[in-house]
Amino acid sequence: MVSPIYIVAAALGVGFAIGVLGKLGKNFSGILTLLTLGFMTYVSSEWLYAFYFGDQVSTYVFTAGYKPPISINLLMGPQEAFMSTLINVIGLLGGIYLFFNFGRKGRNAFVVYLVFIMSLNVVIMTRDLFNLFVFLEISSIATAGLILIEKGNRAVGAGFKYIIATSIISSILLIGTIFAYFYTGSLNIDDLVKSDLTTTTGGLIAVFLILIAAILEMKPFPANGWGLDVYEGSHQGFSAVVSAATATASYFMLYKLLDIAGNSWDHYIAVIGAVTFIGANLLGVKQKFARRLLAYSSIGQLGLLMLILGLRTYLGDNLNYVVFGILLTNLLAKTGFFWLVGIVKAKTLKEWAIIRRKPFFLFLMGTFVFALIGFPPFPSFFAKWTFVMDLAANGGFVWIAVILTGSFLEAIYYFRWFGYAVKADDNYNFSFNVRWHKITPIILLTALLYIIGYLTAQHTELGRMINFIPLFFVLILFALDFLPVFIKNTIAIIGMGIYFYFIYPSLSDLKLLFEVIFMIGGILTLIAGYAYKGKRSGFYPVAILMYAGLTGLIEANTTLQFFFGWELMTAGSYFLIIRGKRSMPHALSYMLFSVAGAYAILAGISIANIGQLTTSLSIFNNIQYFPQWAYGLLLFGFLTKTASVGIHIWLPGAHGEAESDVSPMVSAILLKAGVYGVILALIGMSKSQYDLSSLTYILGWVGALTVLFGNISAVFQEDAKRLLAYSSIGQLGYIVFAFAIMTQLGWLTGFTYVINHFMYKAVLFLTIGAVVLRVGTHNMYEMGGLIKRMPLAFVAVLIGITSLSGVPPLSGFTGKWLFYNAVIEKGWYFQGVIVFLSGGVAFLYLFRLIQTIFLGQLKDNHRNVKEISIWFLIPIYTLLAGLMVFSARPQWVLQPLGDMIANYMPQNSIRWDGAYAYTAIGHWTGSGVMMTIGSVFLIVFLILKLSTRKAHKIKQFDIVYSGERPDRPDTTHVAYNMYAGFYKAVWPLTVPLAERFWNWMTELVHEAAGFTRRIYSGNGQAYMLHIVLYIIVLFFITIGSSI
Amino acid sequence: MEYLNLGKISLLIGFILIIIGFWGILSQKNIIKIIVSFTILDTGINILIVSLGYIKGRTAPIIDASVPQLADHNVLNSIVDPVPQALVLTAIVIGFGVTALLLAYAMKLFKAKRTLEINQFNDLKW
Amino acid sequence: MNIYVKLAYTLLGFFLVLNWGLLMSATLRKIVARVAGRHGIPFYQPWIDLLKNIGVRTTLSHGFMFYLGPVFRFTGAVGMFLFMPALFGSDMWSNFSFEGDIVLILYFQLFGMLGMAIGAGEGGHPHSAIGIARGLAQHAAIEIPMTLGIISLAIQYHTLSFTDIVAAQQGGIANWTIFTNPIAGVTLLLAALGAMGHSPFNLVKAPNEIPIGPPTEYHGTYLGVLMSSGVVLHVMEAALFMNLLFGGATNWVEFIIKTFLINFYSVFVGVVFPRFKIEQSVVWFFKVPMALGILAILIYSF
Amino acid sequence: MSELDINDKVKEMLEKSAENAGSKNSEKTFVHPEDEEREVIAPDGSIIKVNPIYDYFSGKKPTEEKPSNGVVEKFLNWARSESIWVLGFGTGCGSIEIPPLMTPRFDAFRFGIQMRPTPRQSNAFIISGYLSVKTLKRVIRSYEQMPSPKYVLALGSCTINGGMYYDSYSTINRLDKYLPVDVYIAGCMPRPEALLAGFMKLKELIKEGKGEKANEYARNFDEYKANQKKIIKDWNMPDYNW
Repeated sequence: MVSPIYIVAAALGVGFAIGVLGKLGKNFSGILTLLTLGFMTYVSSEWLYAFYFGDQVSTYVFTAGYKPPISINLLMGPQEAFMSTLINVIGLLGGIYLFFNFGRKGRNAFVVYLVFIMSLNVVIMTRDLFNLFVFLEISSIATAGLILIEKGNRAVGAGFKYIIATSIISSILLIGTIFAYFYTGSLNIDDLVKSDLTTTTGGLIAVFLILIAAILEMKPFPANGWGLDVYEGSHQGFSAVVSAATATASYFMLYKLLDIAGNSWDHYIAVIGAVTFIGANLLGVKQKFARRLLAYSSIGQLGLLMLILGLRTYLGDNLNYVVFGILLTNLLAKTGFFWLVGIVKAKTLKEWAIIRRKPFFLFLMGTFVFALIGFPPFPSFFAKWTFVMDLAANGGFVWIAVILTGSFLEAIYYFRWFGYAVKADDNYNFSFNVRWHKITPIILLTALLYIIGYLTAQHTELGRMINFIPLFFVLILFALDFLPVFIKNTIAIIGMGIYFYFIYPSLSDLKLLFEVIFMIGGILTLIAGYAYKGKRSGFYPVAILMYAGLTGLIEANTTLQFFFGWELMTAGSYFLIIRGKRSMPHALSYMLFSVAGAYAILAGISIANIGQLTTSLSIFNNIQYFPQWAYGLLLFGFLTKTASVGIHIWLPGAHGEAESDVSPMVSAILLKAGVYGVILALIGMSKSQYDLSSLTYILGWVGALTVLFGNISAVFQEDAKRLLAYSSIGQLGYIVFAFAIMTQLGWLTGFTYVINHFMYKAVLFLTIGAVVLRVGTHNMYEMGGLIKRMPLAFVAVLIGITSLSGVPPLSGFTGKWLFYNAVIEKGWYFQGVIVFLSGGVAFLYLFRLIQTIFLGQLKDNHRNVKEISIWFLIPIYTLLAGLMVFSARPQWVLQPLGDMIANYMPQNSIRWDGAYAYTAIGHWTGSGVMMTIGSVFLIVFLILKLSTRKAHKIKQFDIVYSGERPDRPDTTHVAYNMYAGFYKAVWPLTVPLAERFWNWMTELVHEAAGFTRRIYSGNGQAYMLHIVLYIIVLFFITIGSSI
Repeated sequence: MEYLNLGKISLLIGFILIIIGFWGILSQKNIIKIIVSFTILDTGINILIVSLGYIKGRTAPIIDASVPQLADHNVLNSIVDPVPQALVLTAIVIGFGVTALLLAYAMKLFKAKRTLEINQFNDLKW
Repeated sequence: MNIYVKLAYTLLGFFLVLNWGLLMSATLRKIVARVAGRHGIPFYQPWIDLLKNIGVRTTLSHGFMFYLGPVFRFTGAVGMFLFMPALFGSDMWSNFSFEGDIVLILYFQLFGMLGMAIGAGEGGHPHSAIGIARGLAQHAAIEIPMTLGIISLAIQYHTLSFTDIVAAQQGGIANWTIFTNPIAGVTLLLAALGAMGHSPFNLVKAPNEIPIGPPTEYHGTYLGVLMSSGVVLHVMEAALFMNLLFGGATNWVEFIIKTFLINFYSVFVGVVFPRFKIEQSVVWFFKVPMALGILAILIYSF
Repeated sequence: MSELDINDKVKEMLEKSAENAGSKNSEKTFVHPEDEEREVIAPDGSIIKVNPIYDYFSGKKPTEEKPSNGVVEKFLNWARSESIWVLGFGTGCGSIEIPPLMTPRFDAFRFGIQMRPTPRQSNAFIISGYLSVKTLKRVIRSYEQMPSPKYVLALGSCTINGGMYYDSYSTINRLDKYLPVDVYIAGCMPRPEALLAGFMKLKELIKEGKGEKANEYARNFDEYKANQKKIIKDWNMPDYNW
């Protein structure tokens, strides 16, 4: 074991040596510095290794041959080893990244950098208060020096503000230190902890001054203008180190010093952290510049760390795990991000569109964004999970709200930024170059993120249960992204097929049903992918990522697995959606609603988790505390995915603008994930000992209104895919409503709709998508008469809409018939009437779909379009075959389903007698009706065909037109604003209240951020004033009353 | 007036200087004046440190002829607390370093915009 | 009963209904003529028209769906007949009503409508599309009182089966739904006005405005098929309300009288009121019929 | 029709005016900008040439549609004669005489005469009085769109010899140069009673099996078409409107 004192010794020694040996040149100095940093890393990591894999115990290192309080001592414990390893690793990588930047400034820059890293190490390890002050000042001075490696006025201004602010903070620490010494006679932290400093007034003030200094070092909102400026103004390579290493050191300093005050300060720290976390992230929302945005985010993360520290009593033993996850993710991802900013020299967020010129950089950025927001498989995901679970278990609900709100605000700006990077117009004439010494550290960090994420999961028992195989498959597909689409598609399909084959035997009932929808549906929609040419870069990994998440949902046995799958699915679908041409804003709103929904689910699970002995999904069935809240939050979370009214505004754009084969994926398949969640929650509610009927009642109304507004909005769409998207909203409303009925019939209806919607919406979206590919427009009024060009597509749409509309004999009617029975049995008449009325409204948009696209007048420019691609026709007709079987023999599916539902809903209200179904009030036979109608239809058709066999085939303008001839197909085709009359009657129902509300909310957040951030006037003096006022205010809040 | 011994007077002076320093930092627009205010603050803190270590009637913790040598070489009862004295030396050094850095920054700032008004350096804001 | 005998009776019943429908349409048009002070068409005019249409020599085809339009329409009409028991208490005339209940009929009405809409759509005539757009919008509005009324009936009788509903109304006029559940009855009768498609709700065809709307392009045999399905539909729509509200029919005479009176009622209203615009028509259903329908359910849900 | 009845002088003038209309202006035939050939870009980027006059229409020539045999045809003819569906198209001043036909006073419904709003469902066409060249184009299109068998009733003197508009630059003088006419109802204007009489005459003709003018039109199609095109300058339709 190398004593940690050698970290200090080596750094100082080499620093002096460089000064002496300076003539040997800059590169020599640089390499020597890197070697020293490597040595420092080695020392600290050796200790870390010993702590975690050996049985090393914490060790004090004494200096000058005396014991404290006479001399200074350092402590090397597991935490110190961890922190200093982090600092040294970042220091080393930062040294590599900044090698030439330092070089340009001369060898002294290396010395300063070395001293900087060393001083942070000492801040971590020292147990002496004054020594802490000294090395804090050294690190400040070094920082101020290193800021100047960036050229320009901005860096100088930032440096000045920084040095004066930190000097004042250090002064306060010094005053506190001396008072502490005055009252206890020792400068050793351990002695101070043992002493009863807080019992005297003077001691209280001393503690206050020490802690306030430590808090101010954490850059609390709003007294942190100087910190922001440093992050923004200094060189990005160095900002990264400040953000990662200094922040780590500051956090640990606060952690150490907090012991002096005992637990009395926890609450204040938590509140300060919360204010900082939310405040910084709120202001970040309004930010347009990449560097400053990262600055806000860094400060937000510091706030989160303070929050965690303040809530340590809630966390108990898990504190280190949570801190580890959050800190590590932030450190790796934020550092990488800062360095990325340094490479991609784009100032505003919109200019970041240039990053996609090098797709690998986009991948890096995506990794960082998702890691920072806390998506799996990154460490922050597991940390956040544990954090929230522990908070809920100890009743910290307000804190959960705070954390999730702050994280949500963070998600807003990060995903907006990422959206710009992926989709904003790239018409900038500047580019960026990559040099190996800059990119290597970033790649290392990214790899570390993934590896540590995996290890973090393996660290806990729950995490070990997660199935990472699909995720590895995703990574493999990422690696194979250079292959042409045909091979990748085949690999993806085979992969999914094999996976399904192996997983099939282990599933039954509900899980099997949804797995079939997810996997078989996935394979079918992937087949359509063969229609694409070229590489289709980046499509397959993200598509499989979504399916990995979906199957993860099904396989989940524990709540963590479930949430893991949910988040993977969200991430994958986000990438799929953002691939669409004009998808940027829609993908953002999708993501934000998804994140909000996921947080609601997280909160719901955390409440459900209270007082449970197990972590399996069955806790949903037995929620013991606040069941209304738990189920309410869970349902809300799931309903964001099913796009219920009010939170549906993301769907039309997201589905409408997505690629042709992505729309069915995200509509027919992905939405079912939300349904699956709703079902799980409802199963739980049915088994709950509490009376939750008010919740299902509300859910029923939500479903009914969703149907109404979804369908009515669909009627007035001009964009075919948006029409289908609104139709999906309506259909999901049916499903939610049916499940909310909570009877056997209701659930049977719900499942019928699930199966139906999967099939016909996949058919419709695939067909319309394929048509769009052929005709090159989404606008229905630009199409028309395509039945002549693509009859097979027409037949598919015809069967699809007939089925969707619920006209007998196709399977849509199965759902309608069950619906009537279920509604009347339950007694939800008014909701039922709304739902049935909407069924009538559905006809309008369905007719519009088929009329304006396939019937009417063929447009001139579509005269030569071909039938839709065979690769689309295969899945379409496979699904149609399924639809027809389900229509002709509904009992094959419904009977087993009814038996399955009987497990959850005991009352047996449907009786099957062969093909005949009987309920208490009605009867019906799918096969009989199909046969009767079929034969009548056939007979009439043959007769008519026979009698008109000599018919003349005529063309599109051979119509009676009041004696005139039509001028153009465009002016003869009834399509645009087709339901103008109906609009005049129902316009009050089409007012987009939800959109207005969310726009208003967005405006509110932005205005609030825009107003608040004016405190950062840029004037250094104002920042000083903030610090002083902050101290004064905090003084009165914390100890003012006790003096 | 017997409370107003040397220790307390210097303590008071230290606080007054600290407050003057803060006042200067917050009110002066000129960067040089701010730096001067900072040194005043620094000085105040140093005086504070020393005065807290002061014990009436004892001498400086420098063991030379002026210190009465007691038995067993025990000088502890005749000198003031040595720790603050040691601290203040370090503090002065650090204060010196910071001041030097601040002045260097002042120079750079002046070169950048030919002015020393602190409110001119607000390129980074919001 | 043997399925072939059943089939034979069903065919016979359909033939009866078809002829009764033709006669009824002539009679009703004669009544309208008398209201206007005219003599009116001869009572056999519909048969002649039908014959003439079949005798038209030129047949045109806009495409495959153009054929299927009338086929859908006719199948829809036949289905309406098949799935509703023609006469109560008679095994022979109960048709195929064992295959489904009111819900089947409610949605099967749309079968013909949808097929007709698509067939007319392929004709490519703008007026067809306009007519259909109106028709669908109006249908969506009619759905409100219709559904409210039927749910009220379903609550009242605890069944959705025609046979059971009619059975419950046997034993005298006082047992008819229109008297036992007058509010739902009135609601359904108001919905019937829309469903029958006479003035003021005839904006789908609106002869002088959008030359008879959807069937603009249909001629000859197509038109013959459409006409026959139209008259059957008229009878069966009336039969639907007869079964729901007026105690059904136990013999053909009763059937004929009741369906005639129900049709007469809607024609009577039509003669008095001019045509609505689409937005007026839709909004009209949102007002009194909806209020009555809600009342009809409220009465039974408490 | 009886050409001999026509006054020589009138005949001369007619020829003169037809000559004027035919020779002088035929050189500069007017093509509406909407009807000029244009190019559109297909979704795949190729260019499609569109000829607005011919591309949208079937344009096939009409063929004779033979009556059925014997008794069936007689039966059908009886049905046709009892069910005359008139195209509601007011082509001239005489249209004002048609509405009274449907009123209580005359009530043509009694005779199975009904108005239909679309040519596809009509089998009788009343040319009500003078026929301007502009209207003629529409009349031809509507006539051709009616399914056969179809009948034309020409109302008033204007359809016979131009009547009081015999020298008008904008009206035609002899309808049967352009369309085969089944029944002329003379007068200026004929009263509804005359119209009813005309209908009765038409019924007789149909019953006798003489209502085959549609086939005559198909037989002499080229001749009719040449006449039509001669007088209609902005011919922007296919030769036959199905």
